[in-house]
Amino acid sequence: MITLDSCLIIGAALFTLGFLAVLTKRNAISVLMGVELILNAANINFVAFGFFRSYEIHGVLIALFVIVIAVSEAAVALAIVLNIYRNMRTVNLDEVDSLKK
Amino acid sequence: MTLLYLAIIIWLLPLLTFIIQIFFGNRLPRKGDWVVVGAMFIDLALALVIFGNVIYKYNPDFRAVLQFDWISLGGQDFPLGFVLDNVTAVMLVVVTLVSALIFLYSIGYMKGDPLYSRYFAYLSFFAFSMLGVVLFENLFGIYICWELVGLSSYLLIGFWFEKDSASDAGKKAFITNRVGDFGMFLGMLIVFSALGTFSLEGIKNGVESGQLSGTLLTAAGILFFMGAVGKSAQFPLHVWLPDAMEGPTPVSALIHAATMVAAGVYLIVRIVFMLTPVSTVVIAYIGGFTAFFAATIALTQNDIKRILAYSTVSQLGYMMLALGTGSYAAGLFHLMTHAFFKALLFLGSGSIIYAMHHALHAVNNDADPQNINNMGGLRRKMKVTFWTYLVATLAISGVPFTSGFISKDAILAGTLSFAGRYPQHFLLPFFGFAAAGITAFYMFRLVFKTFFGEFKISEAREHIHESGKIMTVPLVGFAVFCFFAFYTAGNNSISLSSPGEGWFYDLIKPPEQTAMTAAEMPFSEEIYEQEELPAEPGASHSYAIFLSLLIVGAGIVVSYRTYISKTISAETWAAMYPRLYRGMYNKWYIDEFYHATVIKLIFVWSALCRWFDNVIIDGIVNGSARITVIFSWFEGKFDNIVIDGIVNGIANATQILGWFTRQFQTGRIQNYLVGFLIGIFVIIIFRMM
Amino acid sequence: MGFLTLITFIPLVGAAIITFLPKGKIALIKKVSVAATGLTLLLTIIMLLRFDRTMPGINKEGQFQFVEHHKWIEVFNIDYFMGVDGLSFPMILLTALLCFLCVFASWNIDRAQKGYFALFLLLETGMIGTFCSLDFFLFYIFWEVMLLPMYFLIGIWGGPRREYAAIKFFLYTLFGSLLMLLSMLAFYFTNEPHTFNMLTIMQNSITYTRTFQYWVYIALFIGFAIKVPIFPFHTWLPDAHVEAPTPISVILAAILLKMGTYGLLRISYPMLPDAANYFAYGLAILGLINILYGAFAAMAQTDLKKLVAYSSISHMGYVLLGMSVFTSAGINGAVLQMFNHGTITAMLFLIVGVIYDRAHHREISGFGGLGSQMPIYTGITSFAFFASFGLPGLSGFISEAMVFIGAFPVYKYITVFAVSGVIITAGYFLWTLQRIFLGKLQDKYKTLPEISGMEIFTLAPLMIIILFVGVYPMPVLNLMRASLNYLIEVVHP
Amino acid sequence: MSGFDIVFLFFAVITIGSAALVVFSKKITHAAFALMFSLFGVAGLYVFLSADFLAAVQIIIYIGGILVLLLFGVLLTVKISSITITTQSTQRIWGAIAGTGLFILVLTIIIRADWFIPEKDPGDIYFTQSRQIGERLMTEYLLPFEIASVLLLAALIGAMFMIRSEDK
Repeated sequence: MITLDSCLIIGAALFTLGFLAVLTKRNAISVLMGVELILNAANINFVAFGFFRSYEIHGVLIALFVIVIAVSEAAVALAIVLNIYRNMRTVNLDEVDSLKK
Repeated sequence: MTLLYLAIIIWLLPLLTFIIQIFFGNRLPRKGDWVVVGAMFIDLALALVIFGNVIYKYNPDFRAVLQFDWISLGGQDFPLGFVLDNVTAVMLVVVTLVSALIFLYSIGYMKGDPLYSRYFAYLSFFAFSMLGVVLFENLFGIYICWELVGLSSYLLIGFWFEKDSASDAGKKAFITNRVGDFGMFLGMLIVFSALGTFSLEGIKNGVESGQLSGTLLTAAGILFFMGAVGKSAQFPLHVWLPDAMEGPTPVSALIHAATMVAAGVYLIVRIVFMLTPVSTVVIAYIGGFTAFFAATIALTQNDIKRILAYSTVSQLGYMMLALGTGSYAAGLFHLMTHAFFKALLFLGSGSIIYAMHHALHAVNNDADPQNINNMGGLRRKMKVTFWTYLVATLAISGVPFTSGFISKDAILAGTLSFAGRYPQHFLLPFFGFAAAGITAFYMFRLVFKTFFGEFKISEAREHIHESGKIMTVPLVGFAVFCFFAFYTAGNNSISLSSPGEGWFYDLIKPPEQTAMTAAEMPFSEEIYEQEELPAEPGASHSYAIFLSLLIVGAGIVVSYRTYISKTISAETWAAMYPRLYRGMYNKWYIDEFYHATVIKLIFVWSALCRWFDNVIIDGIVNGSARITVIFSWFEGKFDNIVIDGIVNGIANATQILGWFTRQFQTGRIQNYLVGFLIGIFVIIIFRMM
Repeated sequence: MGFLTLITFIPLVGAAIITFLPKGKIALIKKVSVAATGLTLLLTIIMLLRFDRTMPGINKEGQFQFVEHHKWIEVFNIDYFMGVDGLSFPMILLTALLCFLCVFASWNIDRAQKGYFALFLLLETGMIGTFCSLDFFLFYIFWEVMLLPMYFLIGIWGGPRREYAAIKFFLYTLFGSLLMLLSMLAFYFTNEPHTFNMLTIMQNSITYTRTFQYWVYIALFIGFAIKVPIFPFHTWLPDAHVEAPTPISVILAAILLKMGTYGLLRISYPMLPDAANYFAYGLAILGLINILYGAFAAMAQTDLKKLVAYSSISHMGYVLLGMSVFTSAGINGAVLQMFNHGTITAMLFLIVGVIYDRAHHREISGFGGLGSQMPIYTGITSFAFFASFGLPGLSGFISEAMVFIGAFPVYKYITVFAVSGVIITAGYFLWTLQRIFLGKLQDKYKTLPEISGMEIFTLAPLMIIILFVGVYPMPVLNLMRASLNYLIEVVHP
Repeated sequence: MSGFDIVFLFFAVITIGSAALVVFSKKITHAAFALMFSLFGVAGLYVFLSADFLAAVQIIIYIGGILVLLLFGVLLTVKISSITITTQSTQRIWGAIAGTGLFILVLTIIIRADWFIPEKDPGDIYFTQSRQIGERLMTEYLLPFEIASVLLLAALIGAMFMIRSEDK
């Protein structure tokens, strides 16, 4: 049961769900949650490949760095969201469309 | 060899004083004149040591050469070299002696001038470059110093640069000299391209071996002579020398009478081995003509220095005449004697001008202190000046027992024997003798008008004084050298009239005239005989003495009768031949001729060049720019109507399309992401199919 | 990092530092400029001490010195390839020295100093880089780098007609660059494998057809002729010189003009030897025209700076004449004349700047009698004028004489006419000297201050060089003669 | 199906189910808690993949750090007036299509690909991971490690800079 394929499928499902969240959520924070999901999906893949394909622990290490990046990403992104909120009194992304103009 | 090193020290000492003077002159006590004069006397002493050695050796073939590398290009090399032979030794003494005495004289003459120290700096520089001309064994080296001599002449002529006439004269001198140097440089180019060397020794070998011959050799000789024509103020480049009298009088004496102008003669002496028959004849004719021509001008001039200037030109013509007719030693000999008596004449004039200037200044009379018509009766006031002046006048006129007599006589004898062998050149002795007579006449005219009779500006008479010791001592010094005995002393005898047995002729031997013997004399083949050509005054000598004495005596007598006893009226003669008189007085309009032709042409041509640049070339450049502008205007019209029509149509279409596509631009990243994904799917599906 | 990279890019670093300095700190900006140019000069002098005078260079990589050869853009076979030989090194020396002096001559620039010095240093990088590069592409880049700062330096800090002059300069030289670019590409595609390496292009020179050589030579020649400038492409020069600020005129005349002849010797000659021989006679005639035309036009000028500019045209004619004959004396004389003209004309322009700073005009006829007011300045000016018209004992004479000596056996009549140019040159310089310094002093100039210590400081090194080379030119000739003699072997065997 | 498998399946279900809740729940607080479970599930999966250290890190950083951060974000940005903190969805249809398509695509790739799996000798890798990770971080991965630290620092400063109050 614990095979590479099953791990990859779990990762794929997680990725798709994360992507869906990014695509469909209006709230910026929900989008961020989606991004976290995507990153976790990637991590699962790293660790799974590392586990099944070699004796080494490179996968684990890379996953660690991904976590680090996720942390900084979350911090910066939240700061941005707070800034947006302060300027526009909203965190709904469809109201934040200054790119259009 | 030691002597040669000594000579190089002589050469470099003035350079050292020049550097000291130009940088520290004003800070030294007495503005540093003692440095320069002292150094020059040391030079004189050293030169005398060399000369004594040469006399002691008494060897006509004495020659020491020092060669050293200067420029080396790997293939072509340009070494330089110094030479010390009898000619050099004599020239060294002449130059240093004249220089030393004139430097000394300058202390008095230039006293109180605001640029006193710079004057001595220039004098040192002149001495340095002149000695360089004498010492270099190499045409390139000679050329360098040749031009530097011209530079110092330029600087000293224009010394009182606030006077426009002085700065004009300086410029004229330099540029006229440059014209001559142009010829000389071309001569050097010919020689170098044929022989690959500038060394006189090398050229001599080359000419002897026939590597350079024929027309090219003749051309080279004439071109070198062109350089000499410029420097020695021969016709037609003589115009600068009379103007050069704008410089201080000691400068005129030193540079424009005694030494620098003689450099041309010296150059011809140095390259005499490469003269072909044609070039010697050219030299002889130009020299002879100049001697005669300048003398005629001197006849009518009133400026004391200008008379002397034309007389210098005339005497230099003699020297050239001598060289051209093969009297090699006589030419050089006359150079030496002339240096002394002409320097003396100038210094005497300087003394007169100095006295006149102060006298006129004292009574606030602005008459020209140099005009001989304003003078007269000075012999009582200025005894030393008068007697020394008289000695010099006798010498230049060629009165027996003076140095001028023996040297001029040798030249005239040479021309006579030359004409004896080539009767078609009868004009040469004619020029020589005629010039001798005229010279005697105008020199005595000068003396009579200045020293005899009554002083013309009576109120200033009381203020005329003899010059100070520092000026009269050099006069006496030079006067001593106007006596024949210095020159004719031989190994064990002193000849009264002929220099032929003196040390000079013993030591200074003409070279075997290789070019003359190697080439054909093109225009007189039947008369030309090889062994006769080294023409020295021989049988015609006594004949020449007689004739010249006659002519000179006549000149003096006529002069006496015109200006003292007044039995001949100069004015009547002038009125009888007005054209002749005006021609002489206006120097035969040579200057005017140059102004109207050469100089005018250059200015017109340069204005034309400028016009061409500004109008034609810039016109093309700017015109092409303008055409572009006009073209672009038309293009603009075309654009507005035709192209813009199309463009606007396209723009409208684009606008509609843009409105359509803008609907997809929501500004929401999420929409974009969806679009992006769908795009990916489409691509993948396409790839799969 | 090698010497060449250092001397090329130290000025650039200086320029970068200056751009980060605040605008007001003018003293600091000047200090940085002095440091950058001074360091470059110092390194160049160290190079001079280590320079091997026997290595010819020209078309053999092993014979170049201080070589740096790295791959740069491999796809197009472009290398970062620098090296010097006897042809380029004297020019680098000259550039480093003059840039150093010109920083001091720029002391009185009164507006936008920051931009001025930054551009000036950028210009130096361009110039040194051009002389160092042995890769055609690199050469071209530096060539263009040089062009742009020049445009701004004339166009912003120039005189009243600066825009006109700057645009004229820019268009002329851009046109030249375009032709050069075309020729460069022609070489690139003719060689198999495609290469920009100059030495390879030279070594393959026998494989080019004659027609190819002639056409490329003409294209390159026009490009370089504009820089020299050769009649009739010369009219940008007087305008640019007159309008440019003094130090820029100096750089323009002393170094940029040399780029043209340097380009001919470095690129056209060894790459296209057949064409070089074929067109040599024409080059000699153009040289003669330059000499006489420049001299005559100079005589007619009323603006002192324009006169000096035309004298440059005339003097570059000697270089062309010397280059056109493939004799040792001729070509050595030509390159020596490049060096000497660099120093002499720099002096002349600095001198013009001195008087312009004081009197605020340059009309020759407006002066007179300055000799009694400014004796030191008069002495220095006379020195420079004498050097310029070829007085023996000063450097100009040596190179002119060598050019004539080299040219005479080959082109007799041309040389004879060229020598006569020396008379005209002496004429107009002496005339100018007379009109400015001699005669009576006008009252309005009675307060003109004497030349200052700083100005003498910029002139004195040049005077020493001119005098030294004039008396003993071997130290400079030693640098170049091995290369140039070998160049003759390559081009005219 | 062994006990291991059952536990594994359990964690997988928790992970994916909670993730689905994150996506589909209306209330953002619910979504946040669902995310917590999902991340917890991932940590469990890590254990199965013998990445025990990583599992611990996952729980500490993600659940203890990031999630708390997100919750703070939620609380700071909601309007006080709206008590029900909702999170609505947009473009559901397109999103659904795209999502499904993506999933199918990835799934196809996973299944179609022939993953090479070498013979495995599960000897020493299970119990010495922490030590190995420490050693690797100080040797082989030193540079990325340092870069990561710089990145963290930069993110920290950047975040603080961005949210600082403009008034002061």
